[in-house]
Amino acid sequence: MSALLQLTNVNRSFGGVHAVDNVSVEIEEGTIFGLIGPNGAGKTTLVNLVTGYIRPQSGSIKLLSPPPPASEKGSNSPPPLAGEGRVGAAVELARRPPHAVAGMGIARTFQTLRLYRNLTALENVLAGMHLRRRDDTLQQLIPIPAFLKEDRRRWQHARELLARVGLDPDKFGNRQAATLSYGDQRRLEVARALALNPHLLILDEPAAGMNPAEKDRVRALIQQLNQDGLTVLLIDHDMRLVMGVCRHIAVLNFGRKIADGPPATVSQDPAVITAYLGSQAQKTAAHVPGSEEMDVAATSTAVSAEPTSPLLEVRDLQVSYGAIQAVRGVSFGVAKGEIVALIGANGAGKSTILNSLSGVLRPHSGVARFGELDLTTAPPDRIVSQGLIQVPEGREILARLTVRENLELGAWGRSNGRSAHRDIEGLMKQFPILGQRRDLPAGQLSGGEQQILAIARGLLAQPKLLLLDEPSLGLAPQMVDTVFDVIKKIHNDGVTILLVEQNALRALEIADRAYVVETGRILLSGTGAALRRNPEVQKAYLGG
Amino acid sequence: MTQQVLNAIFIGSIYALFAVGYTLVFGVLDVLNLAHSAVFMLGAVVTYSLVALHGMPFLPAAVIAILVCGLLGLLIEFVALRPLRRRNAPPISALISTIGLALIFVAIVEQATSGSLFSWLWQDGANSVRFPTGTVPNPTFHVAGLTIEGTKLGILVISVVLMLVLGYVMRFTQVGRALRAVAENRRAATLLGINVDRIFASTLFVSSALGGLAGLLFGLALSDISPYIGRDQVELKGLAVIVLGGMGSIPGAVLGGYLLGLIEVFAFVRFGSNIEAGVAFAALFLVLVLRPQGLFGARLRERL
Amino acid sequence: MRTVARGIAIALAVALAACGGASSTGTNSSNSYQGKTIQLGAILSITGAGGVYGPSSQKGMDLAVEKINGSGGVNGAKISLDTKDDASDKAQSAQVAQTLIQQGQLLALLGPTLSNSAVAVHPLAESFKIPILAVSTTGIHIVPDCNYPKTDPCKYVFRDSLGEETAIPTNIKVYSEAKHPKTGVLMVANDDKFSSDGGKIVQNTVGSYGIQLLDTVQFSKTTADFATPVTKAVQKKPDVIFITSLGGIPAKIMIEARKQGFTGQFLGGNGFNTAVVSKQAGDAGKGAESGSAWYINNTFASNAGFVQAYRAKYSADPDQFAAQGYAAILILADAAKRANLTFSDTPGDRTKLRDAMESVNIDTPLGRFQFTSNHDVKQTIWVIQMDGNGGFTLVKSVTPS
Amino acid sequence: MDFFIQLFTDPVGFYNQHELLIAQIGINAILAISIFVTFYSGQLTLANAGFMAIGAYTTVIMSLYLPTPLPVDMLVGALLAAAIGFLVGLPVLRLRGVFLAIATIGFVEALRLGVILNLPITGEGQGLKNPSADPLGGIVPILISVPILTYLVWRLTHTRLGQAWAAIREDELAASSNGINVPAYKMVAFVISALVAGYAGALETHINFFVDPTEYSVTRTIQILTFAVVGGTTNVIGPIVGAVFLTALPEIVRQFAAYRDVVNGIILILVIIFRPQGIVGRGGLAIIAPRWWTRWRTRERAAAAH
Repeated sequence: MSALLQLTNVNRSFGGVHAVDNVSVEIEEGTIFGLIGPNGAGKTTLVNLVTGYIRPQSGSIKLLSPPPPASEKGSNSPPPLAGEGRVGAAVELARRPPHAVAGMGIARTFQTLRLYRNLTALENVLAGMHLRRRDDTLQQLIPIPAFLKEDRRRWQHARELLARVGLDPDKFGNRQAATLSYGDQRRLEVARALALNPHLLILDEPAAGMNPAEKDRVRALIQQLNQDGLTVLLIDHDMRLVMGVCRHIAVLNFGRKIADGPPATVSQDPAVITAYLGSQAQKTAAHVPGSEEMDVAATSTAVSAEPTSPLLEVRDLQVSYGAIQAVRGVSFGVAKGEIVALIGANGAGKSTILNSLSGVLRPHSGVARFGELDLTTAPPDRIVSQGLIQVPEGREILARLTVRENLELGAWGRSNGRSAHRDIEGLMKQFPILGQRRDLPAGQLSGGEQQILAIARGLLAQPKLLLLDEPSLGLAPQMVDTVFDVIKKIHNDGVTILLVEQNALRALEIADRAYVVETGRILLSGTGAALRRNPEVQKAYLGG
Repeated sequence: MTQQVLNAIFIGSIYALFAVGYTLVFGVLDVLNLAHSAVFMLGAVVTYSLVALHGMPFLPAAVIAILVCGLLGLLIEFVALRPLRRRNAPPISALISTIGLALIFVAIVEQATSGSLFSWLWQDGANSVRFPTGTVPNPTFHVAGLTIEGTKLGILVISVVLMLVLGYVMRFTQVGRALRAVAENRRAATLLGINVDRIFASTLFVSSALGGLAGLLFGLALSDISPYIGRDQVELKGLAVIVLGGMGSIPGAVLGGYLLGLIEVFAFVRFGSNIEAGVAFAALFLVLVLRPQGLFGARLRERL
Repeated sequence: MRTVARGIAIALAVALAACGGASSTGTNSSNSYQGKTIQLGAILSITGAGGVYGPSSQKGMDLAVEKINGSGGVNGAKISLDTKDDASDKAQSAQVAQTLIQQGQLLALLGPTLSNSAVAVHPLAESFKIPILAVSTTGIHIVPDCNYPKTDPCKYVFRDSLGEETAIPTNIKVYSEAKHPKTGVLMVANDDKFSSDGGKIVQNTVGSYGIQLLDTVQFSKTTADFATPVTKAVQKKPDVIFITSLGGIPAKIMIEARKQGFTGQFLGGNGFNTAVVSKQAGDAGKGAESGSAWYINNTFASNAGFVQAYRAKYSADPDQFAAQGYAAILILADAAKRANLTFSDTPGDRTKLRDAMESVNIDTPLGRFQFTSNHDVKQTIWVIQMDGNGGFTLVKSVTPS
Repeated sequence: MDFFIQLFTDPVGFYNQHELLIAQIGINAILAISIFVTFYSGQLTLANAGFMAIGAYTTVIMSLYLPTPLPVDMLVGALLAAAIGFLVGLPVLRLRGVFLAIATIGFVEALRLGVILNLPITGEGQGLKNPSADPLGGIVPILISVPILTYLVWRLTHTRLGQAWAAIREDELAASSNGINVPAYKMVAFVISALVAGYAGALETHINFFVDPTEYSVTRTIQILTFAVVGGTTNVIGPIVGAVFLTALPEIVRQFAAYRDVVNGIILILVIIFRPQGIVGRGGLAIIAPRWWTRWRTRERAAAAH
């Protein structure tokens, strides 16, 4: 087996951050290559480097003498115009515009769906065929049968592609892409990529936010494509999926490649476990694959430990974005003084739950009350003034305002300016990093500092309940420790906290109780301690 | 030439005053409020009608006019902008709805003649009028061959002071911070408990009040009040100004205003008058092509 | 009591005006048109920038129609006037004209208000062989060469509005014969037809009166502050500043120039002639001279009657455009009276009316009115002067040989 | 009202009396097509009035000074507009959204005030009389052109080119991942739009006798824009309907006499608020709200949530 794509010492940094740090990877012809790593590890950046959306600052990305594209049955359309580069010696991809890279036969899908929403499914696929069809624009202006025949053949082929990814062309072909279900949209994006007739297909989180059934279909599809002779580069969070289908896996963390090899070895690699379960993981790593038999009673008792008179009460909450149902009936509660954690893989719907509590999203149905306040209808400013404060994912600090101004805005709802001022001064003593940088634009703070600023800003609104969304997201381990120390501290100061984390073990450490969320449902619940010992949790993260 | 520089500075301050309101709305709401020029015109017209038709002294008349314009701003928000936001319509449609409002405002004044429906507001139809002489004292000094006019001097002072005040508010007050917060990230602002809709409304109010003020000062100092002063004299130039200064940037709009004043006068003196009119737009074109974030803008934020 | 007085006033006025109108056509008072209607159409700019002029013209016309119908009509026939707004838009102007013409009953058209509409409408009327009488357009290429650059003269296009080609030179002539200015500066808006036409005329005239044109300052009518162009002009220290522009601009220029210490003379064209401009200019405009088609304070019967009737009907002073509109109806009425219309064969009647118009010779508020051989105005030109408080005084009246 | 009454009771008479109106509707329809092409490729450009001017002036100047037959003049006018469109497009098409719109406005005004008003050959402020004008004859080529252009553009949207445009409009990044050369195809759209606008300008001189600068100001472009937005931009019919509707509107609301513009304005607002997707069309204004925008909106839904 010869290598198809070869990355050597590729570097790319944004500002000070090394998004991709001296990475070298080699993808073999005909394999399914997995690229994994926690959020912010630089996976998508790497894909963008390969496909020409971002230019590497150094290093080379070579496409090595591949065979001519596998011509698909039913298609007699000529090879791409840009196809010359394909056969023969290695081609340097770096610094080529995306459409040229596509011309080399490299197709991709996007982490955040990028379909042509207002076009029909078939039109999407046809657009994907762009490079494969002769430019007969002028002929098409005069629609004499001879010319139309070719057009009809194209439509026929588009229908075949839809069928191939498991979309019934008669049922979905003429539906607007935006109206398809989330899973179908993912599938459609694959079909569009296939229309290029590529020999390297890059799938960026094709299964994100899918339910198990859908995921299985995605897995089947990937394997099918691979058998048809397609080389696949698969990026995903879902270990079950990646471990299941990939022959070879590379793991990124903070832009560096920390592991590279067959699934079995990688899943045992301590560095990988650390990266995924958090720095404390080693301690527990010993009894990772459910060495202690977890007794179901433990969890069930934990479940019965639901608060009787909760400060926050959520019952059968359902939220959807258009066609995509992100939260499928979730119930839980938070009692005064607790830290409650929602854990689960990326795209499980945790953040969506928080957003629908803070009034940023409107739930589809269900109950969410905070004291007397009905969160499903109350306007956000009302919710905040009642003391339910969200510290959003990605911090959302106001980059162009100074640290101090960010804090002052944190006290927006408060009438008594003087006391607010005292608190601000207090916080800046409490968190010296903020004190020292008070007059800098918040955008210039490091990720961790921004997170602390965001939390401090939240505290200034005098929260009765603080919603923390992924506070450790994209932070270096030592920074994660600092942030969690801060969280403990403010909890000890008497703030009730609802914490959403993908860094499960860290979250479970400080949480009184926790709920494991998967694909919009609550899978498990129990005390932090109980769940930490629960192998199910490990599986949810590292796959079985 | 010195005289010309004085002229430039004066007209610059009118441009700036007009553009500040323009850019404020763009910065906070992400829409171009094309009714702004109509409000500018009404600022002058309302003051005039209070003074000339209802015999009110200038100052109270001006104050009332400014408030009226502020209220018109609210009208714009509630009629032309909010309904579209509710539907998540793209700003382009807000462009059209504000054009519609501008059309209405201008038509009402243009058609108001003595004995017509709106004669209490305006009686000179499409004609151009001026404040009765002596409405405000206007001493004119001739220093070293230079002509310096009382009113123009006053207007220069007023605009500078106002812009400093606005700058202060934006920078050092909670409301100002909230405005900037909303402009930068509506979601974050919402999570901080800022009522974004209320911020929008107040933005429109302030912006339109400023526009009205600019209008009445224009009418006062240039002895020209007509239904068209907004549309013909300042609308497109205001656009040029906020582009020069970087769209959405208030200091940019101020500097841009004076800069455009200077560019025009310079072009006029140097290349002859018939180039002057085109210059503003040539400048606008070049700035956008070479430096889309504007001459003073920091970083370009993708808009529309 | 007052109403009675007013009633009498109106009656008197109408009587005066009537005999003013009648005196021209004298004897021919057969009632051969009894029961018929003479249908006319007007294309005016009621809305849009032309709204400064259109409404006045309309008022003048309506008044005239009212007066004529009120005093027995034209040989017994009533006049009906169908006025349409063209929104000051060239395209709409032509559309409206076409609609009016094709409806097929109108004998003649009046208007349109703006010069650049006229250049679109007049050739149309010419091609349909329907007489059209311009009532406010003063630019060049209106008559006779409406087909310009083609040379064949238009046969159906007339105008009763004094062209800048006549007004401006007369104005310059009168002033320079009195005051012998040496130098001048021309200030002209370069982005509308009317103004730049005027500019060309000034440039072509000054030479013949030994005035040296120091500079031509062009500006756009969108200029906000005229300080800049005015400074440029004033610094040349001319004896005269010629202003050819529209609407509020002449006044703004005068005010600014006086502020900057200019003490010389302002000369201009029709842009000066409305009370509104004089009012806006205020004392800055005092003494500014222009050649006008009409002078409100003329005491001869046909004008006095008109002014009085107008004041009575609209409780406001008429302006030049009202007078020209009023005159236009008198002219058409007189022509119709002598045209032996059939009221059955419209095309024929249109041509007859046209022929009759060529020989019009009547008293109007504008003075004794005739058409030149090429259908342009032949009337006394009133050189008038702003009086500094919204009115005008007569400097000199020039009657063409 | 009698406007409609006649339209239905006496179509022939209606035609005879409104030929020029119909001709103008035709011109505006062509302009609508021209702006539709750029919209369809997801670009908000407002340079159409400028390209009209180029087409119009070229035609008139040629028929004034050259012996060439009129069709040639018009062709040259349109082609010149396209050529200049290309040159303008080079720097401008890098811009997006409002910025692109404003830059093109700058082009229009700079051309009108900076160039046309200063070239003796354009007759400066006086404008030019078109010696070969023939209003009623002029309507024929217009009435022929409209359906042909409509058909061509309608077909175009279904070709490889058109599908590439649609893709770019919906999502530029995805488009380039499909191998679509985004800048190139944007340019093609811009040039075609310029060509059509130039042709419209050339045609218009034919019915208007006269070209003068005031015809080609931003006001005109904004008018063309409203055709597209009010009509809806999901397919080529939308803008045309908008053009027909808005051009006839002044006639329709004539009975409001003085307050016509007020009525115009109200109608504009009502349409945009109660039918943001325009009179015609399903995808709504999506065509000028590319995906990155809608996504951004949903992120910002908070702002409109209460």
